[in-house]
Amino acid sequence: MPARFRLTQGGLIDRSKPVSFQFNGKVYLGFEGDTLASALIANGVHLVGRSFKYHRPRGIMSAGAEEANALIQVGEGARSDPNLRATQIELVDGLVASSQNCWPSVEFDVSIVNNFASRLLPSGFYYKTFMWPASFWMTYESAIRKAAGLGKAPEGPDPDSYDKTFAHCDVLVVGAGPSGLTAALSAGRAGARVILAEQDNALGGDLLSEADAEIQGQPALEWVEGARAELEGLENVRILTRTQCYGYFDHNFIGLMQNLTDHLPQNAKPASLPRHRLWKLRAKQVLLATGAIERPLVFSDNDRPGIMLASACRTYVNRYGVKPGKKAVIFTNNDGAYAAALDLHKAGIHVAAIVDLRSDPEGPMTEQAREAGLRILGNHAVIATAGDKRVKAVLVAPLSEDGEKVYGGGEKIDCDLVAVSGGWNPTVHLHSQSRGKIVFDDDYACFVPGTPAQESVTAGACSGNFGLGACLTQGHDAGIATAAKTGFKAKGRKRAPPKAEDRNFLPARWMWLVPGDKPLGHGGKHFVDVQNDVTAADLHLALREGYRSIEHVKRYTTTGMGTDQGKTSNVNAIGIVAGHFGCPIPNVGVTTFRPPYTPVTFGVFAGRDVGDLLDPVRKTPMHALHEHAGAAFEDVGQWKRPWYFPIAGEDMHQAVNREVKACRDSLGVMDASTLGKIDIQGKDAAEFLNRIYTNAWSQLKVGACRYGLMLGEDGMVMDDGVTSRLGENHFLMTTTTGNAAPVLGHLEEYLQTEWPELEVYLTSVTEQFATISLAGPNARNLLAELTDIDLSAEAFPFMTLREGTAAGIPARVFRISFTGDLSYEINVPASYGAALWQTVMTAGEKYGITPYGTEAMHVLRAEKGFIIVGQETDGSVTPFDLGMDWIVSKKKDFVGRRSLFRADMSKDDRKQLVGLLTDVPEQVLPEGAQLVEKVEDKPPMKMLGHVTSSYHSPNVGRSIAMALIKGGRARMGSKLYAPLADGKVVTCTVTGVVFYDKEGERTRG
Amino acid sequence: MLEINCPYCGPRFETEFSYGGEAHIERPKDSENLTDEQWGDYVFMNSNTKGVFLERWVHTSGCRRWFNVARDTVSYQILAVYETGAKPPKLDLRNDV
Amino acid sequence: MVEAYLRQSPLSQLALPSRIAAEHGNTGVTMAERQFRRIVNLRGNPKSEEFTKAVKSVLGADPPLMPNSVNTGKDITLLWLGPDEWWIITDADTAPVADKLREALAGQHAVVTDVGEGYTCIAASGASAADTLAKGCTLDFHDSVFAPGSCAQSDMAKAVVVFHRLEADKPSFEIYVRSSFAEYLWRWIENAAEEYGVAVTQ
Amino acid sequence: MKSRYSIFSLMRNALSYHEKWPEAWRSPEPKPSYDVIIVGGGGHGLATAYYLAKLHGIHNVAVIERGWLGGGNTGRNTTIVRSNYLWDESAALYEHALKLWEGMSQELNYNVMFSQRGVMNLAHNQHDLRELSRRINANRLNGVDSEFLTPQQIKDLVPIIDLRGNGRYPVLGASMQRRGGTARHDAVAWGYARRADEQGVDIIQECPVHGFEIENGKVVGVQTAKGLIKAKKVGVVVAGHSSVMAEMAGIRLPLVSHPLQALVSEPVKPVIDTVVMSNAIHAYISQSDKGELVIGAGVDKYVGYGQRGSLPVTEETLAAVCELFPSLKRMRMMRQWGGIVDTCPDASPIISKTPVEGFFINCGWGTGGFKATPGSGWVFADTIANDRPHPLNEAFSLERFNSGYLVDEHGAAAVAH
Repeated sequence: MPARFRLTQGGLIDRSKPVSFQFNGKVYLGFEGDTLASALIANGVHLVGRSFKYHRPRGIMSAGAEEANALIQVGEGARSDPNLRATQIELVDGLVASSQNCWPSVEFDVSIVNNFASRLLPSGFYYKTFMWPASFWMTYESAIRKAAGLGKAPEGPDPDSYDKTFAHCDVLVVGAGPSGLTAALSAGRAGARVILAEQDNALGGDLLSEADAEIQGQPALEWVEGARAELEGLENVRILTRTQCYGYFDHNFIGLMQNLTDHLPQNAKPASLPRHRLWKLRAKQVLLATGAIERPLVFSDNDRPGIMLASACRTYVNRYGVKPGKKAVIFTNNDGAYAAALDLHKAGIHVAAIVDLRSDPEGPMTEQAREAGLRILGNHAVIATAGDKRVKAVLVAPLSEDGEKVYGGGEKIDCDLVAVSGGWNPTVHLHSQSRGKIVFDDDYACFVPGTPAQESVTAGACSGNFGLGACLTQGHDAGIATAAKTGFKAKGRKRAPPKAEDRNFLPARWMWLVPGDKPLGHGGKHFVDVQNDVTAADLHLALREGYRSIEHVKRYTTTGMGTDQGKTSNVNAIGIVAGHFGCPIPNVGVTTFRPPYTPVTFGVFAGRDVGDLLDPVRKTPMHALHEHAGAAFEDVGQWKRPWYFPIAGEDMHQAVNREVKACRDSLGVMDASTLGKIDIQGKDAAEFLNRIYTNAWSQLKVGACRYGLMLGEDGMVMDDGVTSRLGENHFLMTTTTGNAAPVLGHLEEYLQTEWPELEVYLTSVTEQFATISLAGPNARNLLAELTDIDLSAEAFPFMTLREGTAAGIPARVFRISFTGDLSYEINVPASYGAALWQTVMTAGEKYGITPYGTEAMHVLRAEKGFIIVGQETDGSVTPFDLGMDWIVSKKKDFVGRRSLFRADMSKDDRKQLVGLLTDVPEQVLPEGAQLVEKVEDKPPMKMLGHVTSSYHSPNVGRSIAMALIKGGRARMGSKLYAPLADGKVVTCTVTGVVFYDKEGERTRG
Repeated sequence: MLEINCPYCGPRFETEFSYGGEAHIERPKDSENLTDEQWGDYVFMNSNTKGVFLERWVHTSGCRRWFNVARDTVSYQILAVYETGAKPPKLDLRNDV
Repeated sequence: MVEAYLRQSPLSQLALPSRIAAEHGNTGVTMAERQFRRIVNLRGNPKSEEFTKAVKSVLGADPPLMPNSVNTGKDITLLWLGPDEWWIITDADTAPVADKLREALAGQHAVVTDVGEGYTCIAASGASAADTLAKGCTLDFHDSVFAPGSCAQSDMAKAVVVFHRLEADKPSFEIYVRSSFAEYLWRWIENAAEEYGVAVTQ
Repeated sequence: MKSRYSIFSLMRNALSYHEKWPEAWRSPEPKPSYDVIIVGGGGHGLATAYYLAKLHGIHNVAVIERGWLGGGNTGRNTTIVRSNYLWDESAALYEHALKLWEGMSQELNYNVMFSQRGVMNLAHNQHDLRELSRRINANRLNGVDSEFLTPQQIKDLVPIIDLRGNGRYPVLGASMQRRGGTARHDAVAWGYARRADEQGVDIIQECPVHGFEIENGKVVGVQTAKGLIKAKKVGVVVAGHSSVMAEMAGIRLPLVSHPLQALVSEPVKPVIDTVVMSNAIHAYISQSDKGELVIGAGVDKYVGYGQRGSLPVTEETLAAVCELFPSLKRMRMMRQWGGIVDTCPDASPIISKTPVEGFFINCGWGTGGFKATPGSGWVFADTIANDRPHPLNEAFSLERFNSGYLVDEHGAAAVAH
């Protein structure tokens, strides 16, 4: 059986498709085409929520995106959505919805006490109290936090997926109302690439709420249907419904959120279809046809359930075929609301009275209402309303001349519906976001778009053009104009825009604050922002206390800061402030419109860039083999590098010790493919390196390698690595893994912008080669079996390279070492990396070849006192601080050189790199431990520096560490102390940084 | 999301580019003879203009070329794009603050 | 001696061949890896006739001078990458081409570098190929803007890539990506194509 | 002193329908001259004026604001307060600020809602952990509370966090400063304004500055929309526009102004009680008392004076948030905005005398200005009053960019090897 308040006929709902849903635990029936709001109204449910602060009963005030009251929690558990607007929730079978911010129930909410205590809770009350005793704030606060908030956040990871896409078009039309449709049609016909975005699930805009509008002599919706059909026929036009254009950014870049599955029952959602899609759109031209939003009147106790916008009443009757009430009072200041009165009347709803602020109501609709015999009370105001969970009656009284006060006790009129209209506000949000100015229109008493700041135009009600005929024409012309701007001239004979009757809601009497029977704030609440419970009295209080700027008023009272961002309250607030100052509205100014127009899901911004797609995982050609070998991996930038290779039952410490010893005793092998490689060619290549590196390169022989240090212009160490001379004009630079891209960028920058005269070309060849590093006394023996290169110390000395084959693969072999042992780095074409690795592993078995990871490499290089950029350096360290004066050429300029000779660079209290040996050899200093000369019994203590690297070294047979210490080199042999978090203090002695094979025979041998 | 007209590849989105800060700051040839102040000015100081600003960009994800852009740092409107080393085009360089 | 069959492509771990469906009805996107493309990176000054002549003499095709354009010669494709940078792509061994070029360009400020080992190529085609790529790339893939037979360097998701749109009856793109990003990018594109239906092909 | 705020004054005023509340501050016309003019009516400027009067007996002070009080970064930041900085100089300055925060509501008799819910910095890899340990130890020995949290301890404090980070950004640990937290940003400006006004300070809003009067190397006045106002000393503290103001006095600064983006979700019941920061994936999140999730994003890379952020930054930040808190994917962004931050090459502020006598500058706070508000005002007032830097801000001189003694708070770049 149909719901009690469903009209027997009419509306755009599909009465053949009943939909069952739950609200606050009760099961109800609606129809396909309903919103949650219309279905609730059809079932006589008007109390749907509680307000933010006073927990006053709240109903449904609108039928669209502007809804500030009816915020609903939809769904359960991980698929629960808070704060959805009942007016925009498409009814879907099995929908589970509930009221928010009330306990134990929306019918009986204990926090209603806030309402009775409201005298104590004016705007900003919390700034004035909760300060004693100081320590109690956190206690007060936790109570406040529990009381605040509206809905509940979902519980558990969101199972749904989200999508985003870039898009491009010639003309974006926002809004598919009358002007949007004619705009899309004329731009589309001209051949421009058009995207038409509509937040609703259907095209037509306000026409969907009109009972008897006509276009071209036919019913408006039939015309809309024709328009839709034609647009869908144009392959250059794309229609996006359920798509909210939420943000207008620089350079005509637009953000839109499309809802793809929320309107489908859970079991009918295609698995492969994302829930929401973010459109990141670049439009050559933007055509805003976003319409207008009706403005409520601010009168005493104007927040009760059953008090709604007049236009919303029309929507519920005409579009959804429901009765918003049985007995209605219309309260208006303009002619437009009479249309609502007539529609309600036609729908069989008793219109008890039309209370009109205008002294002698007139206008086309007013006349029709008179003819219909409706009771019109001119120069009257609603001065109070009654009813707790639903409005029961209103008190009306005549107004004084100036409209400042009312006469007499007033007449009580029973009703369960109050349809309110205070005029219309064009939806200028997007225009304003695009930095277009907005100006105040005195006739319509609203803000309208001024000159656009970007390639955009506005049309229809959005531009302050309220007549249907005018909207159609303006859209039609704007469509032609914008298409032409993008190079698409209208073809064939000029078409006339569709014709329709032209009327707007004038005449009107503008009144921002309707007087009550008591002085403002003395009982009765004139709500401006119904969601945040901000009243006109609150605004006056803010102004009285000196918060004069409209931004101060907004922030102090929180008006317009709810989930609706003031769509129905901001202009009223501005009007009331202007009234208080007695100044024109433009002098008050407007608060900024910020994105989003309506709230946008977090998930849609992430799209598919979550989980393992959040960030690329870069893998070397040998990665799969390392995984197979059970390697533990470390993230280095985006790369996964083997950290260590544990064998059965080993912990990290044991594995690393084993790897480190193997490299000294026999043979270790590591995947060094991630090191950056830059191919440098051209006749000025050597000179280029001279300017980039701190040391000199001209004399380097072909076939030789050299270690280089690179500084930023601020003199701080930026990167290091070995560069080899492959030919007279040909070098191969290696960089650290993390800095490969930044270094290439650095080189290109100087080459192109500072030294264009140098004939040099740079090419990244990082991934052209797989690099396998052999380290240990048996490195030569193994490699000898695999290569045709003469490996004898004489033929192939340390710091040189040779070309030949390895395991039959063309290879470039470098005799360089980061471990301080006999070592070769073999570069082969990347696709052969895995094969070579396997060959090496097999051939190396006899030497107990041991793959080692980054951790072992760290220990090995630390034994030798080699630095790691980013560990021994942190952007504040110079070569001198590292004791690497030997690598800084005195003879030439290079990037960063001058900075090394600034006043503070030579100070001897700078932090210098030193070695540390703990007094207890087994004790390993924690990396990051801070060192002091004197341990105080409690902080603060004067720190000298920190431990940059620290390991147990099985080869040295004790712990070793490096540290940056103020004046460190002058402290050799002296004792330092590391007071740790657990209270223990580690004592250590300052030493040099080389702990193993100080003469370096092993490397050269 | 700005649209920048790479002089070599054509109009592309901001995310393909990297920013290089103020343009036309030449690296001193004779840094030897500069005072700490002069050198510090070169390395750190910046006119950070509000209004039309001449700045450097590089098409990182494209042709990897550096070039210069004249951009209003308030409206973000791009007034001109020109090659590295070229003189800035004639523009009204008043900082309309 | 390590045999050529031991070569591994960056996507070998995805075992794509095993996923090739004999019959992939009306899928919006088909994907494949084009393994082991030979790529030579060429740098030089196109304003120098000496340079362009030398290139033409070796490749039988001019280096394309129009931004984002492609020239083709016998078994050879040249992509414009920048005002002084091109890619020479072949399926044959590049060594000869590269060496011939080096020879022909000797003495000029021009550079020839093998880079093919550092990349692989992902082919994506089908009615929804453009919509799929648009999800991860800011370029406008509309025929009127990114016409068949043109190329562009850009970002795809979080990888830097080179797009080459082939001359073909249905939208067909080849996407060159650095080897280490290949697995990530393949999975990204496949995931993006899911709603249109996606299949692996030869 | 003017009427004191308290629960009793609230009740008293309730009886008179709150019609008797006095102005929180006057809106006077400027006098012809002042001992000190502070340019910039944000938290830092108002605090400076307050401390000049309160601690240094200089009451003939004007604060000149181009727009409305707190309209710049004071009202646009994500309100995080902490002092766990790496270098001794920074730690000392921010810790001084934190101590002032701890008594601010009472000092100002204005509830700034300073809430010490703790600030957490996450570590996602070995390098992060190393840096974390270095920082925690440095903080500890500097007397700044700081401790290491294990993943389990993090989970206990923030149950909705996903420690696995899907393997890409696992949460390996965190540093925690329990005394850190959040505050109500507007209230800070309003509270200082009210007290400064009470001390005789003139607060002049809607009064843009057009230039400075400088006679033989010494500042003597400020040219404003309301005419020339004489001044013995001028302190400029106008985050975002510092370079523009300094240029009017012929001073060059090492600053780059970037739009810094922030956003809030719709309000929901409490789900996250601590401040969680992850530098690795550029996301800072906390929940306001109103229930909104307050999220700090990154800066746009280019110079920008538009108070708006770009979409790519929003995408990156919210992807990171969804990664760390998968249950928040269905939450919705309600409002986003940008503030203009002027950043220094070493990510540390400049609180300094300048080559122009009597002209002082306080800028370069980058993304860290709000937390420093009271400390910044305190040392700036001291510096202006005594014509020399206080020991706490000696290291933050303009001179350091010549001599090279930077206080580099960027910390190490990503580890290389």
